[in-house]
Amino acid sequence: MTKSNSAVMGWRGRVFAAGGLFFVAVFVTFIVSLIAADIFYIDKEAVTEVLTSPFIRHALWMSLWTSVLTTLLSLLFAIPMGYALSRYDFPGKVLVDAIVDLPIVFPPLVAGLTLLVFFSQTSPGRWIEDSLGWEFVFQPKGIVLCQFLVSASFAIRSARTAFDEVDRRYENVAMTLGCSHWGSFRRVSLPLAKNGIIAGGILTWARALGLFGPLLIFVGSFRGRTEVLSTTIFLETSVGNLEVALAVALLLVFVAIIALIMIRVIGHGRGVKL
Amino acid sequence: MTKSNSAVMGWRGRVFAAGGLFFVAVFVTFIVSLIAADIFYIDKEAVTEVLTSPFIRHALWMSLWTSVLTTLLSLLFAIPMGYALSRYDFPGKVLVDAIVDLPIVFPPLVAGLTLLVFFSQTSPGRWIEDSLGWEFVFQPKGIVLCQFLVSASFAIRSARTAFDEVDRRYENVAMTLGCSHWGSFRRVSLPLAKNGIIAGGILTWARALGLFGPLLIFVGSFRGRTEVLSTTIFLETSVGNLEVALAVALLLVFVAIIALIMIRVIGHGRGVKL
Amino acid sequence: MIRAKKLSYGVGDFRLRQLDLEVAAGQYFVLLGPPGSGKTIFLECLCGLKRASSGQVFIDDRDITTLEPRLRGIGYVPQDYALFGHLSVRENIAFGLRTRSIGQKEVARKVTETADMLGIRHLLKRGIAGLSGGEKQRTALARALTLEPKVLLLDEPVCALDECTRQEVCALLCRVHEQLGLTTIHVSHNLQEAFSVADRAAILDGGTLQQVGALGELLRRPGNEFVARFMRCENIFFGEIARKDADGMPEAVVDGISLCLPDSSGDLGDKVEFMIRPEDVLVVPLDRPNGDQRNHFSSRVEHWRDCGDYIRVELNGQFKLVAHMTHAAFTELKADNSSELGVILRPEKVHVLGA
Amino acid sequence: MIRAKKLSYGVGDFRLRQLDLEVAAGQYFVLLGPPGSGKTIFLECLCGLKRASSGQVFIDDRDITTLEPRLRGIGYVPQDYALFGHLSVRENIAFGLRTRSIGQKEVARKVTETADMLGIRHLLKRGIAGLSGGEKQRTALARALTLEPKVLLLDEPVCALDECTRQEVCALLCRVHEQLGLTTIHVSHNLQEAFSVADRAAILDGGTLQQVGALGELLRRPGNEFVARFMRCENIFFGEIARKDADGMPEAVVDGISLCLPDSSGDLGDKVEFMIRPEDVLVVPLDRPNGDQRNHFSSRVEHWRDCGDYIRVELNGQFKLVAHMTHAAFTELKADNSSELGVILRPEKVHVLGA
Repeated sequence: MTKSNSAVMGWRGRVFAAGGLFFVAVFVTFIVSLIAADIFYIDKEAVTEVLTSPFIRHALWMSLWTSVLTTLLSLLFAIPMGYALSRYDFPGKVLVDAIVDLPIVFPPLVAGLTLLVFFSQTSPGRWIEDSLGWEFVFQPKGIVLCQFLVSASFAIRSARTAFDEVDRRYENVAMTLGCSHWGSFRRVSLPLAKNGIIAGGILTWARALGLFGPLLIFVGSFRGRTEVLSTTIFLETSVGNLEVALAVALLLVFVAIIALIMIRVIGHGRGVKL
Repeated sequence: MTKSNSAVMGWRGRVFAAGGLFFVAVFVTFIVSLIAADIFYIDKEAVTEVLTSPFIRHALWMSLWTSVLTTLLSLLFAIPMGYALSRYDFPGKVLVDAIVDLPIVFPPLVAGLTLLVFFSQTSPGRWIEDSLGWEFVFQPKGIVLCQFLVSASFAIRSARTAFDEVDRRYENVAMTLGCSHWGSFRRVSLPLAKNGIIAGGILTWARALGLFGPLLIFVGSFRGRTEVLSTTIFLETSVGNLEVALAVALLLVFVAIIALIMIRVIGHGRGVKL
Repeated sequence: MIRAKKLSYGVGDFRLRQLDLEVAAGQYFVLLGPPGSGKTIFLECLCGLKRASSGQVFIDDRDITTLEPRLRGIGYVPQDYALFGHLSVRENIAFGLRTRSIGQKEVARKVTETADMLGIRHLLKRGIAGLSGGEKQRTALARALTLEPKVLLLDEPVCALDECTRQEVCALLCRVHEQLGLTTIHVSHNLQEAFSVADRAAILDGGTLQQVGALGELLRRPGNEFVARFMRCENIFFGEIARKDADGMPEAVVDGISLCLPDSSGDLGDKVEFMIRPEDVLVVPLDRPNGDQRNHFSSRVEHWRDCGDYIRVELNGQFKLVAHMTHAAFTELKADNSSELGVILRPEKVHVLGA
Repeated sequence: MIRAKKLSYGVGDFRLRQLDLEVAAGQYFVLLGPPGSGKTIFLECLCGLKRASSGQVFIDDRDITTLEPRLRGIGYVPQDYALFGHLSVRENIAFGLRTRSIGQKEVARKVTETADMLGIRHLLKRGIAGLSGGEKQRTALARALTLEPKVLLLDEPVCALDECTRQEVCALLCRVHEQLGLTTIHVSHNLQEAFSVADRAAILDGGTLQQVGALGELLRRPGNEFVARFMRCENIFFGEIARKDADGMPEAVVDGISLCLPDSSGDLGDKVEFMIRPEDVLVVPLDRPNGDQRNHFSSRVEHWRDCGDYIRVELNGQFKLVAHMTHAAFTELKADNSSELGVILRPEKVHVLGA
């Protein structure tokens, strides 16, 4: 698809094009000025405080390992699920498809509440917590569960789209060339879908890292225990430490921008895609 | 693209297919059991309380008008921006593209904090609040601004994808048939991209409706003033009123499911798409 | 040898209906049919990529109906080649060999050998993205051939190529076939292409085989109207056998005109449908005497057009006719639009459809 | 009349280079060229959908280079028709009329009139989705024709259709052209298609016009090797004019063999490239005496193939030749593979490229 509109244009065409670009300019100015405000407002002391505070260092560490674990777990589900949803027809598939999409449109806060209700109020949930001894509520493990529930769907949808874009013919040919189903998956479909799956993983990671609302409800905001970076921002803001909160926020923004660039590079400039 | 894998399969192929479907089953069970837990735990009294409480009725009303306003505002930006990004090349377009994507990977909480910093700590922000008299911080207006910042990108990206999928040839033909640029946009591209734009609008609406973290920071959680449904869930949970919180949450879930179904119907079963 | 026996398959509204087809060992066979006639589905059933709903597939008399595609020993080149974009040309060609336990050296030797045969040795290190259509086609062919399949299935192998490359690749396919003697089924919707590679062909339409036979037979003795039209015969007539002449030759009446038909075209009163190839229509000067006066009519040139290899003349007298003539013959006639000419349809060149 | 004057356009690596082309009023013109030769870009430049980087476009001597597409009065049918999926057939056809201030009744009248001409009146209420390829093509044509354009540009109008529909649509295009007398440019990469609709044509390759002229001229008097090969001539030779014979006719030496060339082919010592059409190669029995002994060689049949309209014979004697013969002539020769035959290349049928 050619992008450059190169038709011969009268002045009315130019005005029309300018109108579209005007909105682009307004929106971009809006975003850029907000980021600029953040950057101007930040001060060195707060950054130093952030970097030296043991609580915040702990929160950073918590944020990192939970989000990475969530991403790996999501990919573990996303790859087989994406492939199965892309390739197989089974009864009730439309419903399954919708259920996979649900967490994307779901209010994240409700996801946290739902987990809380499940583990604290229902018998299977209590059985898992008490008899199996897998405690999630107000525990670091709960962070991963919460992040997984909210963000795994992004990985699954990306993987599904990536596999959809690999034409069945490739697998068919691989099969006539001596591959089993598994072989054609491993040697053809997976390598061809790889970039889309990785981009989905990065999106999942960015969401997991920035999650806040449901964590507040499901695991609480206990300093040094279930505190991740987003919790830190909330805690510092609520006691009026805007400078410190902002310093932490910029860390997250930085990570988000890195994630964005990686998605673009991997997707050959295609940007976020579900 | 054919979906049914109908090749002749040995037992190993069957095992492979079963493996993929196993993960699907686990994930679906996970989501379904959580929703089931919610449904079983809810009780009538709480629902009655929710429906009669003036605070919650007010929150519902706030949620509805803010999210609808945000959606309309987002579409106002999304249609010209999506068209401009899809059709025109201009210097720095890659950067603009990335900036539009930023709020999607951005931690929402940080968006709230950024707005707070901008309006309370920087001179242009204070000028808007004081001199222009447009108060956003801790005000209902702020809810719309916050929702717009976090969710407009979804509408913009959907619109852009929708316009990308309308081949330029349609516009070209329309122009040889006597249409100006504006005419070909209004009479051809817009109608053809309509469904994608509407699906993007619904996604934006669902996100705006479920937003919580950034609102907590930017407009606070004042009962009856800046309270939306997600704030209600937080407030009720924090005082231990799990039943009431859950009743409100189910309202949101119900809305989310409706949104999901509408996206699927409009997109001819394609599901969420950016 | 590959054989389909009462092979059926259904998807959506479309059905393959009990196809019976046998391609002898070492034969180059063309499967013709308009788009949507089920040619690709039939190939996919043969190589096991679609499970036939009933019927069987045999290779060399071995029933392979329930065998997985990877065990069938069929080389398959799909329509768009489906080259693996994440692998180089060399790795694409070696792909099949690597699924077997074959040593590195042996793999390298076989890849080079196949690449040499197809003239793509210089491409081995390249990626797929930059290849031209013809190079892609050769790579896909090499990938299928390295495994030394018993049968080769080609789905529209030259459809995506421009005319010049198309001729080149057709010639290559012929050469490879002569060299390896592989049983080959070549799917195509293009008649010219079929003539340039094969001797035997089948015509498929709406999931049903219309006719199987030598190309010349399909051309001159089509079994039904669809085949006749597919082979680009425009002179098709409907009539009824009204009488037999002195020699017992049947005569059909079409729009009130009597036409002599070849022997054994049917009995009195039979409805018949018959055709004559445009190149078999004899166009003569109006005044030319003719010893054998059967089927000699007068006619007028409605339109003529130089088609390169021949002149196409549309004639309209008692009925519409299209004739193909050589330039020499046409020049000799000194005809132009509206010229009055004689037309002779020699009975032995007339073919009754389905007879 | 539409005229391009030194029209240039560049996109990526590709360049249209100073194209000069004039299509006379009421002419049906075919623009031929392999895929990627710039045919579509040229059309888009003509109708203003691409802004030419230099050069001008005229319609009836009016310079329209800077005019917006909507004001040019050019009807354009793109390759995939680009029918508006959100509108019915009727609304598609009426689309252009609705951009003008024309009354409802007048619009309805014109739509019906155009639909009648193209035989799609029964489709007017249908949506686009269910139409067949031929119906889509007709709808797109009707949409362009309702505005009564001065020039009609058709980009590969029958490329997406199967062979039968293709013939039908070509016939329709001829009929419409006869009826309306519209100046038409028809872009195609298919020679057969060109022969079935037009008399004049141009050949484009790599953004440069190779030759413009009557189709018969392109066929028999190609200007360069590319044109000759595009017109499917395989008998192309390279040689040098070594001497002139008794009558002053030049003789070229190719691989040590002397060949008589037509008059005025060049001077002694000139390098020449020449060709003879396969249908002009005279194949005779080996022992047949020939009064005019010039360019009479002996040859052997390497391969022959029935191509329906003619027999294609590959000959190899002192040099390789391809001859096309009628069935009758071939039967008379009683030749088969490896038969020894005589070949006559009559000097007046030999064409020196670029002469």
